[in-house]
Amino acid sequence: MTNSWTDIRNTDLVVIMGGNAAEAHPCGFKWVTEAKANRGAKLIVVDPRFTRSASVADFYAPIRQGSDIAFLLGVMNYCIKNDKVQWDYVKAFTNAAFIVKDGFEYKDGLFTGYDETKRDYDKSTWNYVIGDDGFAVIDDTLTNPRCVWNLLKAHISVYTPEMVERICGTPKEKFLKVAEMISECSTPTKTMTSMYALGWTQHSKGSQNIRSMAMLQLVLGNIGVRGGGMNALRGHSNIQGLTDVGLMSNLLPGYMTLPNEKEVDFDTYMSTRGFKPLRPNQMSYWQNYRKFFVSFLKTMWGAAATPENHFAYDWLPKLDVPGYDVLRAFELMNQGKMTGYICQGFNPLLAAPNRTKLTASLSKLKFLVTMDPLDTETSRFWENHGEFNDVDSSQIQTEVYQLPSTCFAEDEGSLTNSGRWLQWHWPGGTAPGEAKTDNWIMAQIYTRLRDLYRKEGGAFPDPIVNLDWSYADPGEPTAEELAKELNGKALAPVMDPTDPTKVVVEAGKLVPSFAALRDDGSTTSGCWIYSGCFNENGNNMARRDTSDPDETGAYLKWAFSWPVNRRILYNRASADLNGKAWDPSRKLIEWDGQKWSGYDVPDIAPTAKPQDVGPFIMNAEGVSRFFVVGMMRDGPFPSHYEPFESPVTNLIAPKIRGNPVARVFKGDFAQFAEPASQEFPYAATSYRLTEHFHYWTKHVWVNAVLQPEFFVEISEELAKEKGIVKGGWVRVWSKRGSIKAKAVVTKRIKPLICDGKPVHVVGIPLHWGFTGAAKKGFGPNSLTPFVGDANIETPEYKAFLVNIEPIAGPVA
Amino acid sequence: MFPPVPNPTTQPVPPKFGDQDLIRRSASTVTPPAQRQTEVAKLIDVSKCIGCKACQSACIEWNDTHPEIGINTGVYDNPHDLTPDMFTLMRFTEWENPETNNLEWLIRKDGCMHCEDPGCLKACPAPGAIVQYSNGIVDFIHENCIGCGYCIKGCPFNIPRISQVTHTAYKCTLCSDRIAVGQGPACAKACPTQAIVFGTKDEMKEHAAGRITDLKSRGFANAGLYDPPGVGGTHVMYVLHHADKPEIYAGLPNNPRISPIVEAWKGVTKYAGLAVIGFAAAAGFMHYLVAGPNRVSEEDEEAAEKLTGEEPRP
Amino acid sequence: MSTDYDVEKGDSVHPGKPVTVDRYTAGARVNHWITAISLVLLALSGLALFHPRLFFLTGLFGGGPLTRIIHPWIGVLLFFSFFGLFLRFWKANLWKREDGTWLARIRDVLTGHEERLPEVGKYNAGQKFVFWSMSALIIVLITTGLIIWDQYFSVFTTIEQKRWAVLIHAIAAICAISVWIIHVYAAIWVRGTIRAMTRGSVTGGWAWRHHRKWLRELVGKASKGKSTPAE
Amino acid sequence: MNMELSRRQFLAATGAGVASTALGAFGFGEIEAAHAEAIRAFKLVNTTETRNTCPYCSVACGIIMYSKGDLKKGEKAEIVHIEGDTDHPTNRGTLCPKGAALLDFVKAETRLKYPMVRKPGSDKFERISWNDALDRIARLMKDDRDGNFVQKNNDGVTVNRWTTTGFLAASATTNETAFATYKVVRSAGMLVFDNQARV
Repeated sequence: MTNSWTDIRNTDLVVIMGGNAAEAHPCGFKWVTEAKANRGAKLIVVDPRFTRSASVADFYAPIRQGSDIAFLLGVMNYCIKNDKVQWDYVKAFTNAAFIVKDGFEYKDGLFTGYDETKRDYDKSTWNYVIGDDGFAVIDDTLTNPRCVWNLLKAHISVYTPEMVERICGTPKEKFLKVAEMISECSTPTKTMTSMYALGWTQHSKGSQNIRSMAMLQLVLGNIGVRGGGMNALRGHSNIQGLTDVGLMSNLLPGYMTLPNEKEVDFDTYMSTRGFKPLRPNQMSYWQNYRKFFVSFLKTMWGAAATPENHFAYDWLPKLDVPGYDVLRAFELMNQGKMTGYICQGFNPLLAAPNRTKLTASLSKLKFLVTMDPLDTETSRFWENHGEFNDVDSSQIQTEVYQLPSTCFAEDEGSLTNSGRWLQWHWPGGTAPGEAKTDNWIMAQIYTRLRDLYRKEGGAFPDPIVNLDWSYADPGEPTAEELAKELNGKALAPVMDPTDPTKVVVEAGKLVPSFAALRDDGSTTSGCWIYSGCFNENGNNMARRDTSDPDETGAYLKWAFSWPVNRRILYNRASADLNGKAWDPSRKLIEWDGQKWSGYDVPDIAPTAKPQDVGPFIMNAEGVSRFFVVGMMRDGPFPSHYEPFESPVTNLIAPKIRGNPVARVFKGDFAQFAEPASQEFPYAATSYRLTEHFHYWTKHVWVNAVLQPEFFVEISEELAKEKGIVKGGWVRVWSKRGSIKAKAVVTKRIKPLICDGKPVHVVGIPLHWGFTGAAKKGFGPNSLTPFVGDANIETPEYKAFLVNIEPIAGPVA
Repeated sequence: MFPPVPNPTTQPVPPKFGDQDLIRRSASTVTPPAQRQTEVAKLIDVSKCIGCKACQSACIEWNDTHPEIGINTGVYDNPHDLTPDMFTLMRFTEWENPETNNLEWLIRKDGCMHCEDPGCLKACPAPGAIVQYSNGIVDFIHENCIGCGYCIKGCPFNIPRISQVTHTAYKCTLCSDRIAVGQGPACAKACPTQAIVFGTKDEMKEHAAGRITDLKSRGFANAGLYDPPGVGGTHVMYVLHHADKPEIYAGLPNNPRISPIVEAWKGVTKYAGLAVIGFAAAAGFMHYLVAGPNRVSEEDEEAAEKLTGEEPRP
Repeated sequence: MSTDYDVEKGDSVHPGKPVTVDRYTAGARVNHWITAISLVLLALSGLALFHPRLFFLTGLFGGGPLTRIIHPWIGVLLFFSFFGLFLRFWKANLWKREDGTWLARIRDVLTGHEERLPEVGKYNAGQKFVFWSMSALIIVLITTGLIIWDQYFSVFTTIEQKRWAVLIHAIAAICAISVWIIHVYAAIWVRGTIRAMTRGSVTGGWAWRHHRKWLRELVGKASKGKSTPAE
Repeated sequence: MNMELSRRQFLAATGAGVASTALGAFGFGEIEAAHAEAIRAFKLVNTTETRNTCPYCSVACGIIMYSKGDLKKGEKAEIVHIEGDTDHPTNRGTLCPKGAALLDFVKAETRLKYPMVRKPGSDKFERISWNDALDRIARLMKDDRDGNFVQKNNDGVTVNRWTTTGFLAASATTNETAFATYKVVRSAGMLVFDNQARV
């Protein structure tokens, strides 16, 4: 979230699309109802199903899953055509005026440089024209046909209301109503917020779904302001934190990236991370990368990380592929290329796609270790549970360790919520049986491994035996010790750069924030963006002061928000080019002639003159991007692609199937149903129900009572067609698997008319398995395709094809 | 935002109300308290409800009930009905508004309405099994309940349920134990969107008025408050977007009142009945005084003997 | 001879001083008293749940819950035991011509001027009224009773039906109790009656006075029994 | 906020209700007795409060756990009730149907209590001591790492990677646990490393 949950109260229009906040985040959704009640805010819900969010919406429009980009670019097209643009914002705070290199173009659904065999682009033409001064060339008049704005206009002109109706199945008048309501927020005094979740991410073009809305928000001038922003409603309590701390194959903490094997040494690595500003005066904050990187290495290997060995740069593993995400992991297992797998929490057997493949993969492991408070399906993948897990234990040679861990109630530490608040929690209960904290388990595994290497030596022991593990009790580091490591400390006195005689931080003291980090090895910080969470002022994550001047919803003294306790990212953009709030009634920070100040921690150097320095300080441009350089694999602009399994062919580019650069493993392609398949005619989607949380609450008696049994949802029309009765049993099958479920026949799902052809939607909730209190059931992952988003590999759970038929209930 | 329900105290505090505040007690007469307590009420704003069932969850946890795990019958309502272990229930209705042709998903939290004139209490034959406090709370006292099920027949809203285990009647207590220490009901505290709020009945009406204005501004011309006069008003009220047709909300009764049959049974029959019985007895007694016993005479005996062919006595 | 349908099994005359007439067999008496006792218990437990002022009566049954549990079971017992009586007595309780006249002269009945009444069989119209009204009321009571026996039968009827049932049950019970009072009073008022249900026999005089037609039939039967002397 | 005010008035009024009658006909003890019969005793009296946050979604609602026994005093603590923390700016004491049932998560039948091992080909879990389990796991890891660790790639570039054992991080562990985990996993050179961000 760029903003916070409590900030949603400041909005005028909430658009819930690609999510279902009322069901998945009810207590955050409270702030939507507050905005409605107190500001007369409106709520729009766009979803294939009439969800619980829709039940309290002012306007609901149906959409076919997997066609969000067409819808959003359609809205953007509507805004631009009707001059519903916050011009001052667009001109000053975006790269609309930047001139794009000649050669770049978009044709037949592809951008310049596509290589079909590699399923990848040569992105060399996706760039700005760089002038002699080394800065990007811009045209403030936006007249140059090669400026981003004009390219964008041309790119989205195809998404007319008629085209949107044909692709999305959203009736034209409903689409226009939504577009009109949204376009009203282009005035500086009206703000829209976007609340989305896995409904946008779990597609083969998930990242571009989100970019589309982000771009629309820029057109409307809604990024960085109160009641605006792009608000990703993260699914799990600390998935934000685990990502911040970099627990992904290609990440270092704080969104730094792991070297790949082309970055043969420290300097090569840093050379691609210089982030020289693309416009004069811009902060381009990533210029400090080296400080954060070195401080991280010092945290890892302490004294062993020296300038001589480039702070142990070589001890970091180097990637040979973009990433070893969970999908690749199971692919490797399946190829027999993996020996062991350790699951700390998580329940991949139900969470990852194509369950048949998952079981086969796990069965090829030598060993599997699970750590969990609950009895997960993954830890019992080898156990036969009839049709719910039909395996032959004797044929599975995997050695499995099921380790009992404590749960939240027995554990101490901080979680980072969707609004980037790090909140500390305290243990209140005694753990059951011999359950142990994750810290204890990890420490026990590490110390044993380290001691084995000390004793026996072995393959390159250095990074293991030299890891800084100086905790009071090496067998179980405390949460406080680790929190201080994340924050970072000074190993030597840290001097003021402007006055080398002035000590900023005494040696041995915790650093106040990442501003004090240095690249000479004199500081540590496990995760630079968390720096400030636990400094000499104490544990800022444990703060509980609820004061909120003028009820802005900032709560600056409650817990700690990264970075540096900032509550709304890009908040400098809440003020105009002269530093005055776009909307005086929603002032956030303002420029008083000397400095920035207000209700939030300014997201800009406090003394940076508003006319000189752009608000998007993390970008080399200093402004936000309609046209993105480099980062996106599937294009600098979003464009509509169908899901890999789609009930219709791509109307914009009939030859293109799925996302042209999404990674598909050999063999998996054969497992996709044809577009507009006769064999699998129905468009399925998976989702959560409000009564349950993922695969946890089926273990919870009360929630099992509230939603006891696995079901699928279909329209009355489809039920009639297929002779399916409400509450009767059905079989649903895809090209990859088959499941049995009860049928919920509802008016809340209606067939969509896409390009004249009716598309039936089959909804499949995901909460059931074969352990726990609830009735045994299946999950959508028995059906879903093994393909992910082109940029971050989020599996395509929200749009795939199935068939359905009524069946007699299972015996017993 | 409406002031949230405060956190519970862990200190012992004297209850804010108790038996001294009873205004009604089943099958018995009470001397009403000198001063009636401020009437409390729970307001359920159906237009704000997202049907998340947090109220059901909180209710189960607070009241330590243990409903059984059922099955899916093709709808979202679970459990399928109120039970002795489920005092409140989300009832889902998919309603196509004929005026707008829009689908409206009406979700109503069902449960005890805490009527000002409680039919359950009126029907109850067991002294003190059902009580009404001066703050409006209608509560079941299980020690006094005999499990006859008369409350079920008395209730205009079909709320009480008899446990097949304890054979006593159960329903929402409005969390009397929480309110007694200055808390709000568990459901009201939990409700994510504050579709359930709790306070004095006047506060609730005031709050409802604001909500109704907002709803009217959003095109719900018939938005209104459900506080049925037929039962003297209730201490659980609804804000409905279509107050003109409460029945579309999973059969919420339009102008509910205690069934005239129950009124007759617990009214005239009760008194007339005893009168009749008394009269019968009295009549017999009077007759005896007037007519005296009907004795068999000697002549009768002789006649009988003669008939049976015996010689008459000399 | 077709006029003896008034005579029930076991009725017979024993000449002597005084004449005794067997009126009720042991079986009939046991059956009657079972019915009588259950009726009384039902009345007490029923009234306890009917009117708050009488709730204290639940004490007799070990408290409210037990009263609630016992009452319907006694009801079932009563039903079957009364059914037994019905089978024994229904024939003799069929309506006759003289019953009309008897009823028309109810004033003489009440004032004890039986000489002005027609001769009646084993049961007079009053007793027949008690018999038939009880039969009807017990049918009503058992049916409505089952409907409101929630522990076992709640699922079979709607609440509205239960409401009617409970009201009708109450009214029927009141009638039954009233009829029962009449029954008992009559037995007390008409001396020499109670021994019919205790010892099983009445005196000839009692039969002559109150059920002369029945007596004649019995005698007739008896004489038919012995060889008639030639005249 | 005037609502707030009238709310306090209401609480005061109800308080007064008791007072006025309490001082009247009844003695206070009697009230207590009567009350005990009528209204359920407040079940949180004399329990210990602990602040925590809901472990489910990322709204991170504040919760209060009520326990018999106090961990801070080194006692054994049994959690008896959990409800929303009204002081929390985001949830203001409210909870969703999952959060409101957290107690049943803490006390779930299927909470794991002991380390278990499932031997190759076996159809059941067996108890195992922590020591044996951890020693064995460390051994399995080391043997695999020693066997498959890649120090240099074909071009002779130092890559120091280990891709034959993978680690799947959770979604609800603390940031502190996350960092401890990060250190262990990365120092071993593991690359097959992911979390639940995507599902």
